[in-house]
Amino acid sequence: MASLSIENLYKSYGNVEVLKGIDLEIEDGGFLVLVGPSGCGKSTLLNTIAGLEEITSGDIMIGGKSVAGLPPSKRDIAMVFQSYALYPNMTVAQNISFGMEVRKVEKSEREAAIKRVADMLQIGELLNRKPGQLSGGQRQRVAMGRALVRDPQVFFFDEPLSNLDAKLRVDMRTEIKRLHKRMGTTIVYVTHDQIEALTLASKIAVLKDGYLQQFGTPAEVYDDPINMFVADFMGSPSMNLVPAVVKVDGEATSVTLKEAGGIEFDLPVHNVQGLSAYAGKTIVLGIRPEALTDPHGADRTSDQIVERQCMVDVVEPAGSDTFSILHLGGKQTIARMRANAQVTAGETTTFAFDMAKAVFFDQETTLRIR
Amino acid sequence: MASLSIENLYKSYGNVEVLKGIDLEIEDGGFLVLVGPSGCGKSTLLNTIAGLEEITSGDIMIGGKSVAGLPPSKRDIAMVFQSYALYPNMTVAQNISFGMEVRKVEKSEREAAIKRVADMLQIGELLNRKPGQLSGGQRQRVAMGRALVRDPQVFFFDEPLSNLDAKLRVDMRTEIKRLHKRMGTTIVYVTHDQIEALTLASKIAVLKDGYLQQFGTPAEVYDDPINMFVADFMGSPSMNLVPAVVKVDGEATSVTLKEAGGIEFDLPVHNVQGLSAYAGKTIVLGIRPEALTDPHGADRTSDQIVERQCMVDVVEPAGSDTFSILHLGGKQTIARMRANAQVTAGETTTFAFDMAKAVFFDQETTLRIR
Amino acid sequence: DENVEVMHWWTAGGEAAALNVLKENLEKQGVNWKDMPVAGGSGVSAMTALRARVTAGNPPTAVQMMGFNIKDWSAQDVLGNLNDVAEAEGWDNVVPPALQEFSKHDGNWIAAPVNVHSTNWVWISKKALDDAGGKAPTTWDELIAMLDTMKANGITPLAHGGQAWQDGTIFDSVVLSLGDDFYKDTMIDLKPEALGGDKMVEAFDRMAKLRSYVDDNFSGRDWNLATAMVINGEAGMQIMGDWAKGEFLQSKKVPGEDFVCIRFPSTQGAVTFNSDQFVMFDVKDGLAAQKKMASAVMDPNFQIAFNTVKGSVPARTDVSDEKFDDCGKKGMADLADAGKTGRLFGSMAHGHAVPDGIKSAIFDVVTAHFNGEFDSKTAAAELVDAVESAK
Amino acid sequence: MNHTVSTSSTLGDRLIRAVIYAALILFAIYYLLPLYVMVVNSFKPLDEIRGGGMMNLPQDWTLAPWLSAWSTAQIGVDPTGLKPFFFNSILMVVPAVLLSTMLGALNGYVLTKWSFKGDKIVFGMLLLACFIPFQIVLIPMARILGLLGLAGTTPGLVLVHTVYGLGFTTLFFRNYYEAFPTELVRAAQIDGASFFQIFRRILLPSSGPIFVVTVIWQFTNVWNDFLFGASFADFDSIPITVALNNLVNSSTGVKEYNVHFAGSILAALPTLVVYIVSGRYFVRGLMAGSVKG
Amino acid sequence: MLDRIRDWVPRIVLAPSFLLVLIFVYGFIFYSGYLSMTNSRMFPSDEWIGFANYIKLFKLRHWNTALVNLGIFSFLYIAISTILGLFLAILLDQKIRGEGFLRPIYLYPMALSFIVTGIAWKWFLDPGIGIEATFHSWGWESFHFNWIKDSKMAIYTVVIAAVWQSSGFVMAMFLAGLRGIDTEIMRAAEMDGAPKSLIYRKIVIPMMRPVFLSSFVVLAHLAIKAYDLVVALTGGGPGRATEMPATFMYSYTFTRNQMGVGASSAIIMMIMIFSIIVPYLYSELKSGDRR
Ligand SMILES: Nc1ncnc2c1ncn2[C@@H]1O[C@H](COP(=O)(O)OP(=O)(O)OP(=O)(O)O)[C@@H](O)[C@H]1O
Ligand SMILES: Nc1ncnc2c1ncn2[C@@H]1O[C@H](COP(=O)(O)OP(=O)(O)OP(=O)(O)O)[C@@H](O)[C@H]1O
Ligand SMILES: [Mg+2]
Ligand SMILES: [Mg+2]
Repeated sequence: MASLSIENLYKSYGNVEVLKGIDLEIEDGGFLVLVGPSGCGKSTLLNTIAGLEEITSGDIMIGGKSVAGLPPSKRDIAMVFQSYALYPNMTVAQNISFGMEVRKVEKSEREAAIKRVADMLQIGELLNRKPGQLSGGQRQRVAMGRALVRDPQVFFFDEPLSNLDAKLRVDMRTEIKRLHKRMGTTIVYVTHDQIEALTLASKIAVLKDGYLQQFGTPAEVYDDPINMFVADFMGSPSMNLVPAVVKVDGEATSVTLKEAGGIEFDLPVHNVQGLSAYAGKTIVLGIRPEALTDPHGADRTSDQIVERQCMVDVVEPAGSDTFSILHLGGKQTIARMRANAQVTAGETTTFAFDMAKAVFFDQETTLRIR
Repeated sequence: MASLSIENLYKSYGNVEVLKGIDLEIEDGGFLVLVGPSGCGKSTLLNTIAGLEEITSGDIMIGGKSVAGLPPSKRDIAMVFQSYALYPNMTVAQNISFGMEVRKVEKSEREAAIKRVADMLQIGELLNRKPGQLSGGQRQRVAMGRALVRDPQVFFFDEPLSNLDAKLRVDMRTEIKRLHKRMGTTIVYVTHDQIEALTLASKIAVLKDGYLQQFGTPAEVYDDPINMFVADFMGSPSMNLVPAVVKVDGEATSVTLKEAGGIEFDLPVHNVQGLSAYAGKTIVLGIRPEALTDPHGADRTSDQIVERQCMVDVVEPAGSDTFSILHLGGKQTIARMRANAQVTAGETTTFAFDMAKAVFFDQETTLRIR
Repeated sequence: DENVEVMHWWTAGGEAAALNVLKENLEKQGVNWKDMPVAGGSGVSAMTALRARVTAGNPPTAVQMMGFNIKDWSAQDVLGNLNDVAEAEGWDNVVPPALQEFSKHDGNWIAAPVNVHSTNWVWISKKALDDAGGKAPTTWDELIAMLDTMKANGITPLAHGGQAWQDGTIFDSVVLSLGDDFYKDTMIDLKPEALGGDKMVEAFDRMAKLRSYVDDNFSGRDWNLATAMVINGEAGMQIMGDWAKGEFLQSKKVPGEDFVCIRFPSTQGAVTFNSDQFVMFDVKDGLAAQKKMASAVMDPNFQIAFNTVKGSVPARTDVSDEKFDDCGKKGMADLADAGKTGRLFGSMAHGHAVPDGIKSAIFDVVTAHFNGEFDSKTAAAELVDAVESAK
Repeated sequence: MNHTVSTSSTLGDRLIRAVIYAALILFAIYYLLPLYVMVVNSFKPLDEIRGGGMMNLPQDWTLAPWLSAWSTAQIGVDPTGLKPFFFNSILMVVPAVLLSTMLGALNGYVLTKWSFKGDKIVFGMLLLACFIPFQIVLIPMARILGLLGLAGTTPGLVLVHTVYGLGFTTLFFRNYYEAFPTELVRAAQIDGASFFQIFRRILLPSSGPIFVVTVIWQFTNVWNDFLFGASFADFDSIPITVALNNLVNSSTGVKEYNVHFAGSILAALPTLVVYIVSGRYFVRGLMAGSVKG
Repeated sequence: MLDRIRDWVPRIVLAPSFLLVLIFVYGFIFYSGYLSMTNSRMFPSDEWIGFANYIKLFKLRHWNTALVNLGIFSFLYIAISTILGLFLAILLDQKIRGEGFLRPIYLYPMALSFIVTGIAWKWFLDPGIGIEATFHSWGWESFHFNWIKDSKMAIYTVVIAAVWQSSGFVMAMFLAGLRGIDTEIMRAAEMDGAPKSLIYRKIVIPMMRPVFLSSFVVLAHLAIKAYDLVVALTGGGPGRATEMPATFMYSYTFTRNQMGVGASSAIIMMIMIFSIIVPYLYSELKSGDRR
């Protein structure tokens, strides 16, 4: 277990710059999740920390010591690869113990270790199979097992769940969370699934095109996005981003929205000082689907619920919830309602806007207005 | 546009029986979704309907006419493949127009058609690129475009969204829904994503091991699962299935649960006649995560909310919601609470059970008790 | 337009050029020459190709062939008939009977002989000979004495290439040196008692003796490289057919001055020969051209032109020897004498004594013995078996 | 504070790399030696070769052997050099390679994308055909060529080479198309494309790498064949290997080694060029399918 | 009706190849089998003599030599080519600078026929003019390399030349295989702390199994056809020390006019080949059933 810090990291392949000055720090026992769209540099960042790729400039420290120049095997880390990277010719047991064998660990000790992780991951009966004979979820667990027999300073996971189906994914996610709680080892975890990021992380780093966009706790990133990219990227369905015009009337600030039916309505805004500078201008209102719901479903603890009439375009009952698609400010907007909310496509219904959760962005700079 | 009906369909590969007597019927303009775990025969069923695989016995009728023996090209269908199956050596435009070229459609007509779907799918600027130069979502749209230039009797989609990331997936789902509304063509759609199934379908068919488990509207399948498999399979996170003992006390029926802390509590049951036969026996209580929540988040319209104290094992804040993991009847159980519900791992909290949504299963047969 | 298609394995250098004389001669008579050369293994590849051609029903007009191959093909009933040309030109009188043995089948002329090679020659470097006393050996003992001296002088006494037919060429001479009758009994009549007899053991002993004068690197060496060793003075002598002379002449060596040619000791007056002949196949059209070609082959001028280049002697005995060098003149005289005295024998090693199957079987044993796999007694015994099973 | 990190610069690593390069260069020498011998000696006059020292560079460089081998050396009665036979070979190789490759491609296509009962057996039989020793087919083949009226013709040789190339071309294409997504074929079927349209429009354009592998393999085998050329060619269809053999293997003529070497290199030139030009794609092509099990 | 025809199109397309192979391969094998039971000499004959040719065949010393030689040759040839090919491929896979330059050097011998290189190799191996003589002339007098002239060792020179010709091709196949390995597996092993040598030994090489099989097919094919090579290099000598079944078959069929014996040797050879190849093919096609 050790802290990890990355300072001003640059990485280029030839003349393609992939990482552009990343600064990160995660405390001992923390759970850092890297998210970002495909190709943003997540795997590259992980690989540089692991020592699998050379860095161009900057520094990486594990447990306070620079690991510059150390080969992966000397960095005392363990990694679960996106494609599992199981050794196809070895049995599950051999896969798990290969690293120990290389390190010349005693046979009895190896077997004890295999047994321990096999029990932990419930893969006891699979130990003599080859990877080719396992299902996707089982392979995933073996890949984890291979990392878990070690007792490294830091664990690395590169999109470990992306190949699993939704159900298994939820189970494995919980399993990882529990493991982390139990072992307390520092973890760096790559994903492009926001739910995974939000549920697992103690800190989230959002990357885009090799730049670090935001670095903070899940709640900060989800509720307090620093710019439109982060707001849009985190959460599923993603945050509705709707153009609106700011109206300042003495103390009272509000934003005016245009609804699909052609009706305009105002939404009052409290405690966002920055908005006054935009009086009369168009800004972007961000409101998450769960903050735009049917009055019955609205959060009873919020004090800024505002009800407005809107036209429903499409209704998508999704079992646990019903999603309504409406058009606000010319943009398709999703509202998440209770499963048995009574809405009909093409009709006008009352929606509750939880303005306590609304955020605002500058149209040009895409930065948050506070 | 045409109705589709499948009668007692069997399909074997050699001596492996893959489809075992499937009966389905979808009306003209309907949206049939096939779901089921990997390897259950979804793609096989689709391929037999499309004429890409021969059937062993049974009959398939499109628009009321048997299509037995007709090659795919004569069945007047269009298909979007799981892997998109774009022709890698052709540009987007050529991909879209290939079918028309083969059918010797006039050049001018072809170009008009390409323009039409390109506008519809907003892929106008991509027309001269090759598939290799497109992102996942763009490829997906091209694959749709290829199907959409035709005006077939039935559209087939084989897990068209499974390769997309969550965000794009939501967008594309809405797009498909809208398309279906606009064109009104019958659609058969394969997925193993329950949300997709529930939001899109007019009818869902749940398959397992080549048997049809349940066939009905999304609401029927979600709220009224016929057996434990369907209950468990539909919905994400999936339904909590918890062993409980039935207690019959004159008119009043209730089930007794054991909580992780060792405390036992009862939950009253109304209107489930079948339960009385199980007095004193263990059955399985099914309750969905959204029906097990914090008292503030509970559905205000339900009349069967029961509040009980339970120990929270793990807390997973997931942005839009917070998931709490507890242990009921020895099983890990998920409760979905509001995003800012105040729960702490390791402490006991009050949970609201919406018993109107609870369902019960026989432990042995796995069938629903009504 | 008339055509002849000629299959042969005189493919490169002087011999092919010599054959060109024939081609030009025919072209003057309006006959087109379609050349079908297949080199390799002294005609082995050509015979394979011929087999394919005949099987396909597409035989060439004329095919270069030797010895028992001709007989084998005669038996297949696929050959033409040259009787009218032969009669008109009186071949019966000018071709030695030993050759006619091969050129005729059932009394009919089927082939036109081009040349006669004699194979029991020894080619000695003049310098090495002078160093070893200057007297060419005439008996086995003198030969051994000379070889010993050469060895003592620090050169390889005997230049040889370890290929089956080269081993066989020496074997021919060694057997012949033990008596004409012995050669006839063993190499022609294949009498088992002679093949396995004491004399054969002695023949093998002599082979073993000769083997001891050969350098270590002999195996697989081409004959011309062995000749080159004599020319360069690395080796003293070579036992080889008269085609070796071409190599000497090519290197501007003069017979009598730079090298001497003698018959293998104890075989003086006898000649083992082989003869290249153009065998005429039964072709549907082009019969006239075929006959013109046969006639051209037998034309004395061609025989002289060809054989002076090739190192061999004409197949007809009525040709003037004035264009030939010393060795050539000697060869012609020897041939004529041997023909008269009945000491002209077909060479076993070159397929003129026994059919190819048996020849190969004998080679097997000779080569194995020469490479030390058998001792002489075993070799003689093996020879009997090998010949028997190849019959 | 910023410093460049390089993980592969320790002394041990450098030593290992030096050993690797040394081994690679050593093997390069092993592979190049025979070619070196041939090239060097092809530029020497004959006397210099007779004088020994085959590894030495020529003291007296001469192009004469090359000119002779190409256009004036005696190949049979005519001093034509290898030139005319070179073109005979081209006329034979090109159609034979194209035919066997196309058939192999079609076979691979059928065997992977249109499987029917018994297709495995058919494939097995095609594959086993790779292992027939050619010596045993000469006589029956000659008979059949005769019956077909193809004896001694270039088309006859093309037929022979096509037949005996089929096994490998089919193997290569089958393995390649096995990995080709079947869904593309299905998509095209639904688009209404016919069997041949699918092949021509969908599979062929993506078969570049495997074509390279197959063409290289076939070209080399056909170009270098001697046995069939010697047995089934006529005077006007003799391929270059047979001519080269005639030049090199003359039985009792004087051997001009320098001309032989020059001729050998000339005869091998097209295959060498094919390897060097398309060798880059060769590994890629192998990667793309033909080596997987 | 038209649909019927369409269903048959794939089979119709395959038919010509199948027919060609049926006649020109299996028909001919069958025909050879027939010939091997007849008294055929120079040309095929109809005279049935049963297994006499086979009995004769196995009494022939050279046939046994040929079989032993084939055994030695194919084992060494296949083993060395495979090992060398793999070794070179592994070396080349170490991000080598001149790879694009070295690869064709290793590969080009495959482009040459032995008619072409036979002389060069023969010269090269000949102690009198080749490598030995060269070393001697450079002053290394004690150097000895005369295998080609030594009955016991000559077969190994055939191996040397054959390995020279095809190991580059094998190298290319392995290189392709290595390049196809998921880089993450290599990284995982690196992370496990395994040194390069161990990674190759324990992980990479076992993963090359399909390549081993493919190269085996190609090499076996070439080993069987070693005819040109033996003829060009040693002509079967010294003596008949490098006789191979292919040269044996050729000489009995075409030069010794014992076509029956030649055919019987061909049949024995086919039986040997098929007994090795068929099981491989079977497993190959069986594993092809996955999907
Ligand atoms: N070896 C390389 N040479 C050149 N560019 C590379 C190399 N490896 C990666 N890249 C580029 O670097 C960028 C970042 O790649 P990386 O694999 O880190 O993305 P990622 O964030 O992990 O994406 P994903 O979510 O798709 O896995 C990409 O644009 C990629 O094309
Ligand atoms: N050609 C075939 N031969 C033998 N079995 C097959 C073949 N194709 C499919 N199967 C088997 O049939 C079953 C159903 O396959 P199918 O492709 O229909 O599954 P699926 O429901 O589409 O699964 P997924 O969600 O993974 O795509 C699987 O068990 C599969 O192994
Ligand atoms: Mg990645
Ligand atoms: Mg499927």
